Amino acid sequence: MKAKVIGQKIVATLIIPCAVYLLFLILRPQVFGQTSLIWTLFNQSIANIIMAWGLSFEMTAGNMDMSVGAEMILGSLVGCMFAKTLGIPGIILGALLVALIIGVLKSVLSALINMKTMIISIAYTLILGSVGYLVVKGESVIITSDQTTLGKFPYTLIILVVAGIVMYVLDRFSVFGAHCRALGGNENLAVVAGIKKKTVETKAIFICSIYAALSAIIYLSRGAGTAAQTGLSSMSTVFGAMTGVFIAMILVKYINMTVGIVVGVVSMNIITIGLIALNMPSSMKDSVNGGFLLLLMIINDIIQKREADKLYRAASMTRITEEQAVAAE
Amino acid sequence: MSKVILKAENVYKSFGLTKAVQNFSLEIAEGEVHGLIGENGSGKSTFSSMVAGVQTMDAGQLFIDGEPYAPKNAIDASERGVSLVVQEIGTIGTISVAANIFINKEKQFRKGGMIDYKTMYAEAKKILKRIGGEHLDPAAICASLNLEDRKLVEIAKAMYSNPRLLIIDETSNALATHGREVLYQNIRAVKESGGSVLFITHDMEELIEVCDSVTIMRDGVYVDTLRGDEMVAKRLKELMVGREIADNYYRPDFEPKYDADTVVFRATDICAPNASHVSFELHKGEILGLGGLADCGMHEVGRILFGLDRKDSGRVELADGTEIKTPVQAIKLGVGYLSKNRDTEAVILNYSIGDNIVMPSLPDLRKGPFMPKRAEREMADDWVDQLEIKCNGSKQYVKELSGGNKQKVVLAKWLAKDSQILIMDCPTRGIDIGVKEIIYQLMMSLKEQGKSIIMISEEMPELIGMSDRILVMKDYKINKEILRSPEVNEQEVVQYMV
Amino acid sequence: MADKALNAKKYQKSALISDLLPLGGLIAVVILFGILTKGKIFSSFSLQTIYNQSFLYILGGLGCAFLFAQGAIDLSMGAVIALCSILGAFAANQYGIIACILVCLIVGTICGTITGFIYSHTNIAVFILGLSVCFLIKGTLYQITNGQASISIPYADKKMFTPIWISAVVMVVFALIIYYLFEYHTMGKHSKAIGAGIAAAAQSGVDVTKIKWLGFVISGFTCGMVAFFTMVKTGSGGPATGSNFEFNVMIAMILGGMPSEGGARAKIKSCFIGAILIAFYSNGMVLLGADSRVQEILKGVVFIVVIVGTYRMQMQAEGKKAFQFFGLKLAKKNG
Amino acid sequence: MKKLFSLILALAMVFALAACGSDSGSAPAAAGSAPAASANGEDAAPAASGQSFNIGAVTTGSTDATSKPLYDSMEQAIKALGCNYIESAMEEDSGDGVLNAVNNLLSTGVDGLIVPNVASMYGLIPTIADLCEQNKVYFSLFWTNLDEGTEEYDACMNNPYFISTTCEDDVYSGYWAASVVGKLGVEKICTITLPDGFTTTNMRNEGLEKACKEYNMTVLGSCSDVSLTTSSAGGTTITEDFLAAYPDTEAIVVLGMSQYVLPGIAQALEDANRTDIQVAGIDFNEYQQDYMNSGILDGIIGGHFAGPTYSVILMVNRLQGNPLAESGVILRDSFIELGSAEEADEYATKIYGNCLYTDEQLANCLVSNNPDFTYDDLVAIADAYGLEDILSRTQG
Repeated sequence: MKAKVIGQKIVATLIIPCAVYLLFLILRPQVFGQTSLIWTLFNQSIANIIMAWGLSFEMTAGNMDMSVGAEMILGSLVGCMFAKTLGIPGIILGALLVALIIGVLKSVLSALINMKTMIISIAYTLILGSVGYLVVKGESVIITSDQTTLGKFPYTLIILVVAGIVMYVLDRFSVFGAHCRALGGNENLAVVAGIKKKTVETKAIFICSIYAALSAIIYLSRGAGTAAQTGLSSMSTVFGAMTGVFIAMILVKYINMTVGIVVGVVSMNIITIGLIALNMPSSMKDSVNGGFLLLLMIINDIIQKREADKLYRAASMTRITEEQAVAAE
Repeated sequence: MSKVILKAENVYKSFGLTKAVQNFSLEIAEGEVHGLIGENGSGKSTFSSMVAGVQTMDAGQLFIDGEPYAPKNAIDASERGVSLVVQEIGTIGTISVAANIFINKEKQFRKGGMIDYKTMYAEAKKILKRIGGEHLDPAAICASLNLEDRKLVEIAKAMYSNPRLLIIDETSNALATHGREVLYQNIRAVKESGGSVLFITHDMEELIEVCDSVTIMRDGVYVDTLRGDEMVAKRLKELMVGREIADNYYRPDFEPKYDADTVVFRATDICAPNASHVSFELHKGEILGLGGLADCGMHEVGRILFGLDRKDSGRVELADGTEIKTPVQAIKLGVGYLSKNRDTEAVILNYSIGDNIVMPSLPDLRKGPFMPKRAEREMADDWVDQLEIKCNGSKQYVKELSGGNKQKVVLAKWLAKDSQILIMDCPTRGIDIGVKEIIYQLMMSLKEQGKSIIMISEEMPELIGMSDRILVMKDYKINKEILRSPEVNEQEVVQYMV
Repeated sequence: MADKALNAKKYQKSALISDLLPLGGLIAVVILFGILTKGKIFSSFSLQTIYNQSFLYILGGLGCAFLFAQGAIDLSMGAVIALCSILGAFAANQYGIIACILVCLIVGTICGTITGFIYSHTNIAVFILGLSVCFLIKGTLYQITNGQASISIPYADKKMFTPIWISAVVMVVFALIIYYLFEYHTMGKHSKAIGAGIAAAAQSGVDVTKIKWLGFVISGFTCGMVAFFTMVKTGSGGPATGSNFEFNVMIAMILGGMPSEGGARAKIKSCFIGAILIAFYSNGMVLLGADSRVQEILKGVVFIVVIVGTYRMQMQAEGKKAFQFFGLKLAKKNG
Repeated sequence: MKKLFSLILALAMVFALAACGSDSGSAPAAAGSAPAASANGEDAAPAASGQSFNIGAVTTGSTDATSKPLYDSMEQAIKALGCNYIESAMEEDSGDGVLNAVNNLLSTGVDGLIVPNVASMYGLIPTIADLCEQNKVYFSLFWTNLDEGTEEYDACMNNPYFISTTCEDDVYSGYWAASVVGKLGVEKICTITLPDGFTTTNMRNEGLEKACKEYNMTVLGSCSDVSLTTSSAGGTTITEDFLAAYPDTEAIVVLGMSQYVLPGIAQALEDANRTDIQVAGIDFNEYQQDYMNSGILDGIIGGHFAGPTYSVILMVNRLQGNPLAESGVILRDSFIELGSAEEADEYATKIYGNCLYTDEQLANCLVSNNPDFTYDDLVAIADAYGLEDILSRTQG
């Protein structure tokens, strides 16, 4: 039994990324054959993976926060301003400072409002986007290349691994993670069992802000610069991370969220590179991701319907067998 | 006298206007399995949920082992040794069996900040074995288990903190024979370990067999407590209903009176998980009673008749042969359905009384393309007066009404629609005596108008008192058909149920 | 009896508040900016600008009123509007303006029907479904325009539709139709019933699948109309047309008093009040010369304050505790 | 309930009537008309030169190195010529956004209007022309090319309130940028371009092809995905993808948006130690001199900031009653070319952040101050514009 389960887990993990990779390998062997591409893929996915890890707690508990993209960009802007005087520590300090302030504000507000967080987060996006613009007066700000070491090899891996382990522990082994899943599964039962919804939500918001700060540091260091994204344009950054979480949620029966998110984000980035290699306009990646997600959800829905059907048939069978037993006496 | 575990003193609780529990006191001693019985809506579930910390009391005092006890949630309750098993699904589908058992109690497995799943699963396996659910895998996701196994998980959750007071709230009817055996075995285990059990049910035989003593409640008020051999079914029933089974309370006549040769509704060979080859015919102007123990499958048959649930085979059709497949079609064809869970299915709480009443009849009110609001308001006010629904006008929200008035709104809905066939599932469940009488008189007037009613009920007096014909169901089959006659009494009917 | 009357009065009060607060908000904003801009905001030209800016959001709000009443939101509106505008622009250039109108409406309705079919026949969450449809359409837009950022429509045709009275008539007619369907037809009542309690609605004659499906079809049709009128206004259609339209409509509806889970208190007038309120606000801010970024921050803050305000007042009226902050109760339970 | 809704409908009708009241061209002084002097029509007596006019400008909202100097020099010119500057930024980068900003400015009662070209703007020009004509407001465009025979061209040319449009020879800028790397003997290049479909994008691509033929270069791949080209992290991603997909590429030509992507490109090339790859770009940014000095950047063309300033000069002259040209004009606005590190340093130190023309140089472009100033003098000033010209005038 054990081997079969592990086998199922491995297949579920690797099926999506490998299928996509193979597809592009066939189409562009010389591009997808080289091993350095794996490295590029890894570098490009880090920022999104970390943001998606931060988002996963809120989304498992049933809330969708669209303003994390704007929060991350604000973190990178403030980090950039601090970097001018304090260097690299300035980047870290700036990003974390933003994370704390926004985290506190959001959790206080979430206690005051019990409305679908998705709608309120649109207002947050508007505010954070414009605050970012006013912080740097709209200029695009850069950091000197020696300040971008955090975006380079050893550090990105360290940040990713540490963030991954912390997320894995919080998700699988912490009481907080169990409470998020309980709230997401059936909110009334969880509350009746004594789980404090607001406390769990506040922790989820803080963790999300901290992870957004980490992803801001990497976003800034990789690009050696950043620019304010006003209005609702920062939503496109958060959608990329969210799609990763959606994919992970569908695979959660087979693999844990931490690995599921890596699978989701990396698969999407493979598609982006593939499209550029095929010299197709890379705006196609939106429709490929959208169609991909829609397909996954429809398949998932069909599977669930079939399982419900199986349970229904099993119940009928037990009734029929019981009947025969009574008839036999 | 052995030490008192639970002591409740003049407990009060009301939801808006309905006074669910009034001045109720109770004592349960060590090692005692104390029953709590009463008709639906007598306040027994409300009282038990207050003791288990699911709801807060308006007034009154609770004591556990002598100390004051006011739980805010299930965790406070289980710390004081009180655990609860409810009738509906109490487990969360998306998480594992072990996670459900130890929900909000995961701290104890924390080693160095990390939950140690190995010990957690081992502990879950242990408790599952102890309560008789060893075939369950602690790591399995609850949604993949069938209903009975999920209930065993709940029992394991309750038994884990080896409770001083185990509360079982009408759980038995969700369990089949094997599950019920496991439940009784655990009740005995709690009893031997010096704990106590509060066993809530409305199934007479089970109560007499399992409990040492029983308290009877009626409309939120304490009636009496019987111990040992005083507990006799007939006596219990009288105390429960609170009056001798008065004759005029139900139908005055004693012969079946219906138009035997015109069939208005026919169900042939219905098969489903809890219905096996159910067939019957409903005649014009007939009240057909469908009786049996709670889990005999009659509720599920009622839903299938209305097209709410799917069925393996069989056919539900009107006299002229048109088959009923969906509720929308059924309503159009003049079939109405009163669900047994009133607040979630029969009526829309956050919606005005008027809108609820006119909802099914909207298509009929239309004059050409236009649907005058005046007509709607008139229909609503007209039925509010006819049924004397106590409210401040048809604009008021249904959630502010008492249980009886809510049921009147549901009835008004189908009367306004002038449905010819009404499927009533526990029509007088959780309703005070005054309104019950009105509902019975209403059923009689519908019968005179030539409408036909299928009444599904778990209360013997109601079935015998009102139906022209009673179909007794047992283990998902129609076991016996009893025609209305003066000699019919409860013992005779019950023997076909058990 | 007294207790019952008091209880009923509470719910009456909270219903009244949720009904009149948004209108009060609108009047307050109108007066505030009237004073601040010393009447400049009431000049015929700025009123015309306010009309132009709120017209599209009123249309959009009317279109997705049924979805809002059901507690759902169509996140694919922006992309559908862009698609309609591009195909409409092609039709306008080839076959003239009438063909453009037809193409916009037909394409919008088709998108609405497909999304509605998926929404009503599966239990996929409406947010995720909307997002993925939005991405699916957005990605293909550049292909359809084979690289063009915008396709302009013949100016002569466009000119025919620019006079204000045409759009005013269309708005009023569309508002009357939607008002009829919402208040005097089963479609509206059944949508509100689904929002208030879907299980109970199904048992009292509401064909849930059909109503959910129709909600998206009407929203799709409206996207077609909005796409056409945006093209008439800006003279061209393209991938950027209608971007973020659905979020602005959502903000307008919530500010206009539409409850976020739909239900009985869903009203048509919320789209009028919300859209006009936002138009007055943004036009007034420009007249005061406020920097557009400050405008956006204030818009977000005002939105949150209004939400907290209405929620808190409703709780107050219903005598419940409003604040639950880390378990300690900020507002004492009154009454 | 019905009463409330009929109130709403009445409100909507009142709007429509009030709005179309002004639409039918009746006297602009509708009830409570804008206090500020609404533009006096053609026939009004030429206002005394002392009277100050309001000139409104629609800004793109971002103040990076390409837009900031442009708006600063426009503001300086308006103030130098004694008028007040009113700014309204467009919320979204779409036709709707521009139209809202234009409407807002018109409702504040401006006398002149200066509007940039934006993504899906081309269908909008006739609408703006109409709006300005109705409100008797002079208007100019910048970054906008009007070709003969298009609707935009006719809408502007026979509109009495159209002052001027300035546009750059983007074919030249594309050609210049590509030839920077062409001169260094490069054969295989990748390009990053503005979003597809703009006329500017098409013109710059045309220039690129011309240069490619001349230096027989081939374009391996290109990227114009807006979600990547508007952030430096996006620049890094695009460069890494190019290096992965086309390892043999020798140069990257950025035909626009370099103020966003350049830092990312530089960073990615440094990380992949492929600094052998040449980079050339269009549109200035704040840090180009560092990249030029460090050898990553080989040439950048941009700095087309003076266009609106010329339009302001023409507009104020017209407002003061002595128009330089009878009808609308199309003015060529040239680039500043920075081919070497020294030139970039000079630009950074001497020009960036301070004015292109001194106040008196601007003042004597007004006929009211300098009677024999003609349109040809203005064209001469425009053609002379360049690095040496600015240095000689401002530093000399």
